[in-house]
Amino acid sequence: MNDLRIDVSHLPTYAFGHRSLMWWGVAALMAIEGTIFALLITMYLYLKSRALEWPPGFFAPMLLWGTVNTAVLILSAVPNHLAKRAAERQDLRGLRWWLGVSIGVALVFCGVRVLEFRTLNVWWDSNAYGSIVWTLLGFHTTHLITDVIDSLALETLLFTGPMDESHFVDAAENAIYWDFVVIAWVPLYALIYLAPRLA
Amino acid sequence: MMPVDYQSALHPAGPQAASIAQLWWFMLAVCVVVYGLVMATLVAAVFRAHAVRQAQAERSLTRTVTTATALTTVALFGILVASVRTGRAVGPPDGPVDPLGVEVTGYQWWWDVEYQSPSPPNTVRTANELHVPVGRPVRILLAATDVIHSLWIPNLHGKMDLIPGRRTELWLQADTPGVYRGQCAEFCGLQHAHMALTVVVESPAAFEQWYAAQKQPARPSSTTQTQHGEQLVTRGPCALCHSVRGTDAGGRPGPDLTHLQSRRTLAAGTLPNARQPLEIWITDPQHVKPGVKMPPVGLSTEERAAVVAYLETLR
Amino acid sequence: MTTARWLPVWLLLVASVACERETRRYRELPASASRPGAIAISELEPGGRTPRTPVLSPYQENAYGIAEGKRLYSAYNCNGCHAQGGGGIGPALMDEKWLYGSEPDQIYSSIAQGRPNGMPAFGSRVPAQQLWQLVAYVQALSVQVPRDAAPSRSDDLNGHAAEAQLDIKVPRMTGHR
Amino acid sequence: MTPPYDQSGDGLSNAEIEQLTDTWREPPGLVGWLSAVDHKTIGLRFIVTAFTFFVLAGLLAAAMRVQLARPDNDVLGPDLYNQVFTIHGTTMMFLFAVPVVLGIGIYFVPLMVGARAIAFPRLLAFSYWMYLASGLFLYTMFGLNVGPDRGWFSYVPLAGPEYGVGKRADVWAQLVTFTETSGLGVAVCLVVTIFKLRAPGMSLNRMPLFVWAELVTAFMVIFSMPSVFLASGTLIMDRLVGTHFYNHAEGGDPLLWQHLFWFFAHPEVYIIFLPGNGLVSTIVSTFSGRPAFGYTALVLSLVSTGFIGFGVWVHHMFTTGLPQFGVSFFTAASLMIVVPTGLQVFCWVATLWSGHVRFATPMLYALGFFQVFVLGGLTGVMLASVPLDAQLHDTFFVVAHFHYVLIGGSLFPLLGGLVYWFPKVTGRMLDERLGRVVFWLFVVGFNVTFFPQHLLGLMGMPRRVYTYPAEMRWGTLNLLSSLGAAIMFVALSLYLWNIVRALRHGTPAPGNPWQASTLEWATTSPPPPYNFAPLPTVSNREPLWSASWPDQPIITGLATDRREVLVTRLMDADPDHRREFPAPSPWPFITAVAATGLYVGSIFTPWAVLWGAIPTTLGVLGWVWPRHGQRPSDLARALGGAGTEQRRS
Repeated sequence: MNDLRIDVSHLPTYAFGHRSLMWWGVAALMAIEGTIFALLITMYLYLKSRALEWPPGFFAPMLLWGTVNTAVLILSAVPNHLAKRAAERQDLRGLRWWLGVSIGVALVFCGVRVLEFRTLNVWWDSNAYGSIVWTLLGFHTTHLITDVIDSLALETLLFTGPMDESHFVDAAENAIYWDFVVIAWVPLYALIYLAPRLA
Repeated sequence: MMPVDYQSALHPAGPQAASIAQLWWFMLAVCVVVYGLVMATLVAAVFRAHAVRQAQAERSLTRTVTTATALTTVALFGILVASVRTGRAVGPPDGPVDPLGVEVTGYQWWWDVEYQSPSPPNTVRTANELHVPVGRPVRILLAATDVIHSLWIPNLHGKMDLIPGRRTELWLQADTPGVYRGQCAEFCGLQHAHMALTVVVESPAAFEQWYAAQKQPARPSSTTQTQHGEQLVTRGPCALCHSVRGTDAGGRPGPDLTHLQSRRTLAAGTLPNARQPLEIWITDPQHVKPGVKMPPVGLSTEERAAVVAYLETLR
Repeated sequence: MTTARWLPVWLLLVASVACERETRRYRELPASASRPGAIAISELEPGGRTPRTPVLSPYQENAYGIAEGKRLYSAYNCNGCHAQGGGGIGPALMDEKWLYGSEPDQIYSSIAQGRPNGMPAFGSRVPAQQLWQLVAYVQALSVQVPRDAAPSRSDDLNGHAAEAQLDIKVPRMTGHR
Repeated sequence: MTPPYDQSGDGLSNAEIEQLTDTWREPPGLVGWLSAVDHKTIGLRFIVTAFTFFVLAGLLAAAMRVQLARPDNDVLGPDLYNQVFTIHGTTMMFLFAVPVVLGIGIYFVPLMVGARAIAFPRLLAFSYWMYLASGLFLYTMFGLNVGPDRGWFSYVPLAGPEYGVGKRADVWAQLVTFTETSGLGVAVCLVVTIFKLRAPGMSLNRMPLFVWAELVTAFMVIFSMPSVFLASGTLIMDRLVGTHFYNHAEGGDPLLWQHLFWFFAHPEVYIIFLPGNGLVSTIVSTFSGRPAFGYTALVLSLVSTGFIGFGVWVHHMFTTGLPQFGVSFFTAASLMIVVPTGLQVFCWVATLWSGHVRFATPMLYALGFFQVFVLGGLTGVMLASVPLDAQLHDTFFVVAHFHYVLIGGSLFPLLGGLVYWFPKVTGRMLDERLGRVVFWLFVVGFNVTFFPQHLLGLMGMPRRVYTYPAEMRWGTLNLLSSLGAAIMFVALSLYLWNIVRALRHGTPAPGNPWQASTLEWATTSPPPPYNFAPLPTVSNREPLWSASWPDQPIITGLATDRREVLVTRLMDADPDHRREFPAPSPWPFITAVAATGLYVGSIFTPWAVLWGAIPTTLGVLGWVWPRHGQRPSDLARALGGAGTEQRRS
């Protein structure tokens, strides 16, 4: 029979950052996705190393839309960051606003992404080069769309409820995931648009 | 009849296979000793009357475990050195050599063997049988056009894959005359199990004799029956896939039949090469080797007899 | 529960289809794969048209048979004249135009008996089973076989999309050097 | 030793206990069954499903042994044989070995770390349904004669668009995508549970070794499975939409497939046997009545194995003609990984040496593990050598090797572990006498089956041949091997019988039947839905063995009227905050059904990916969308009403 007690009823019911479960869940997800991106990049370089000319038989992708889009994506980090801050301040109005802006920017990005596919100058079934660039671009686009849907759902929730403080945590994690999508794009941009020109 | 162990890694017939076998016995010795020690200690540990635990005992255990780990590392290093040295020994020779150049191409499910020669007319093409002179290094260029195969002649060397779109090579040498057997070692589909080749290691003289014979085109057939057979083979279905040098039959998808009778087996080591198996094979290849690319061609009895009679003249 | 009652029926259906698609039919020469009898080379007959009885192509729903046909198509050098179905010396096989009919038995006799202006007769050299496999592949080239039995792209240089995708026509891009 | 907190929940009133039970109980009925999220329910489902597939794959193995029992046999034709050996390997690797070790982790990790529940329970449920769907999918297709027949490694071009005729190779590829989705989900749950839900006081250096093993395993899953995910995805694309990743003529490369596949498939071997090592540590320590010798060394071995495991994949490609220097590096790495494994073995032997060994059935399986696994490890050393591998690669020697490693390293500990934890899960004991008989039958049958295969390999018998000519003189050893398989078959049947019988009339289990030291024995058997009435705390590695255990502090103040768990800090596991966990929900099941439609459809048309994505997305939204009546929060009130009702009754 023991009478030693540790009473935890005073502890908070949510926490931000690495203290929260959600942060670790997102971190694990990013580890998985990051590994896939890394492997895709490796595949690209592997195929490149086996080719005599690169890109084989095609012009390199046109720079314009890809570059524009990179700029848009990097810009999107700003409203995204502000949204994260608002979430951590638990400032609902601010969060609603900045998350909305982020979604807007993301949608612009997705629109331009369509043009990007047009400027690749190659089809996925033309040769291995076409296959890998389409896959790289397509896989990244999938992440964009997923995160946009996620953000839209969250935004709706912010207006309709039911919600509690823990949803601010979710919003913060959502922002972190968007940062991941942005950061992941930089090497992909270099690979898709610049590597063929260096070769 | 072929000798016992004519497809065995433990009965080397050449320097490469020999040094690998040597490495095997070395590693086996090391591993048996290690296994014995571990098992003995385990049994002792389990059945020994256990002592009361005290810090002193723990410390001595720590020392023992550390030593064991250190010894393991040393042993592994020894194995690494031995392995790398063997690897060098069985690789391409460093010094200048005059190798016999053979190009082996894997198909589903047979081997195309082509002896390269500086003068094209001297090029010899056969199938599922590799002849090597004793004591001369052989450089085998490996290629595949359909799927991945792997050439493995355990008595002479380890295996090397044949990969579409890549060139690989295998250097080997045979010192003991005899007949050995090789087999495809990479799963390649329905008849992976029946994709063998015969390796004949013979004296240089015998080899030259065989080579000269192989260079010859097929003799024109004499009797009416064999002439009928020749008609069927060279103008009929067979010629679409098989070639018989010196006739119109120039098909490439199947094995070259010019000197069929000089070979020991049929259908890539599936059947011994004799009249009855040959008849069975021609009649219903899909029964003998299900899925093989050779179709039943629906010959009448006398047609088949004629074809077999003709094929038997291809020596 | 009605769905549950129909489940076995449905499964049997799928099973029969799947088995037909996937069976490796190398052992038997299918009964229907015999040589069709005298086949009119032209539709013009004395005394008006008699309704033609369609002959089933034994391999047109069998992935293995079609794939074998594809192999023979290049092994027997059909691509020498017809290319990968796009045509060249010989007519294209991928389009809708058929000079001698698109019915399986018509294709069969085109290969077996040959046609004027260069198409040789293979009937005496290619066994019936392989002829039917070639027929099935020619049908595949013009997308007359079930998509899940049609072969996909080959492991070689191919400008054309995989047979299975022939009906998704992707516009080529202006990027080729 | 009886559990220190009995059902009356010293520190919790009966009313609170009832409320806890009511809060954490799975909902009733079919919908409730589909909505289950309790890690014990799901973990058990994983284990039972995995063993069902184990039995199926075992029957396929038996069929192969019948076919190979004598030369020129024709019980199975080449077409069927190729499907059988492919599905045997695929099932054992993807549908048994990995799911079962993860399943054991799902069930026991939360109990061993003293947590209320597992993290992300709905993700866990989803992972199970995906896993189940994948297995049903494979065997349905097999029944329809669309069983994969290209080997569990599915090498291109044999499995590529031109030579992989029909849909069989696609079935394999999508099966892999399925199971990887499931495995990755479980891995995330395990990592987060181990990092954030440990009982106060259980700092990382006090975690049970089994938990460490599951942690390393989960991380290996996270970093290796994306590789095969990508491989199967690109294979499907090559076959379905005509990409050229593996078409050498258009710049692709068949070897790229082998790199991607083995970069996953070698780590998978460690994924499979590291939890086995964790089990051995647990069993050896328990039955020697002392803490495992060299805790730190064992943990470091697990971790370094995890790292080195990613650096050895090329030793599956030694015969592809890669540059000599490169392959020497991989020889070195493959030999290096023997060091941590060896160290573990030495530590276990030292534990036995300095302990007092009790020969219960689990201990017998641990000893069997040594006999088998060490031998497999040594043949592994041989295969690490490039020239020797050139002879042994793709022969029956390799078949023998990896069955010694995998059955020895994973199945023996698993069979022991099931006996060990059976009382915990069911509250009943297995028959000890029958258990011993089964063990001896199994260990004999195993060695008779697989030892001769070493010799067959050296005598030149390649793998994956559906038959062999009589003149090769491989008949006798093959017959012997088949006889051994029959013995194993009998042994495993008796093992199952023992379980079935014990479920009915096994003797009730005492609280801690093996006098174990870990937390899962600190609650009742079977554990209540909430695992521990008041959450425990720990102050050392062997809580139940420490003299101070009875007056170890307990946790109070967690809500009993809703699913509230205690989240602790990563390193020292200090209480951090309370988190409300999601209730049971049918949405993970619905999502899994939608995703199944996507995967299966994408075998036939690329559009299935698009049309399947829509219901899947809706499913996920339904799954994450908060329900009304969660804990009323100041914020919710501030927002005017939204979500202020009390939780539904």
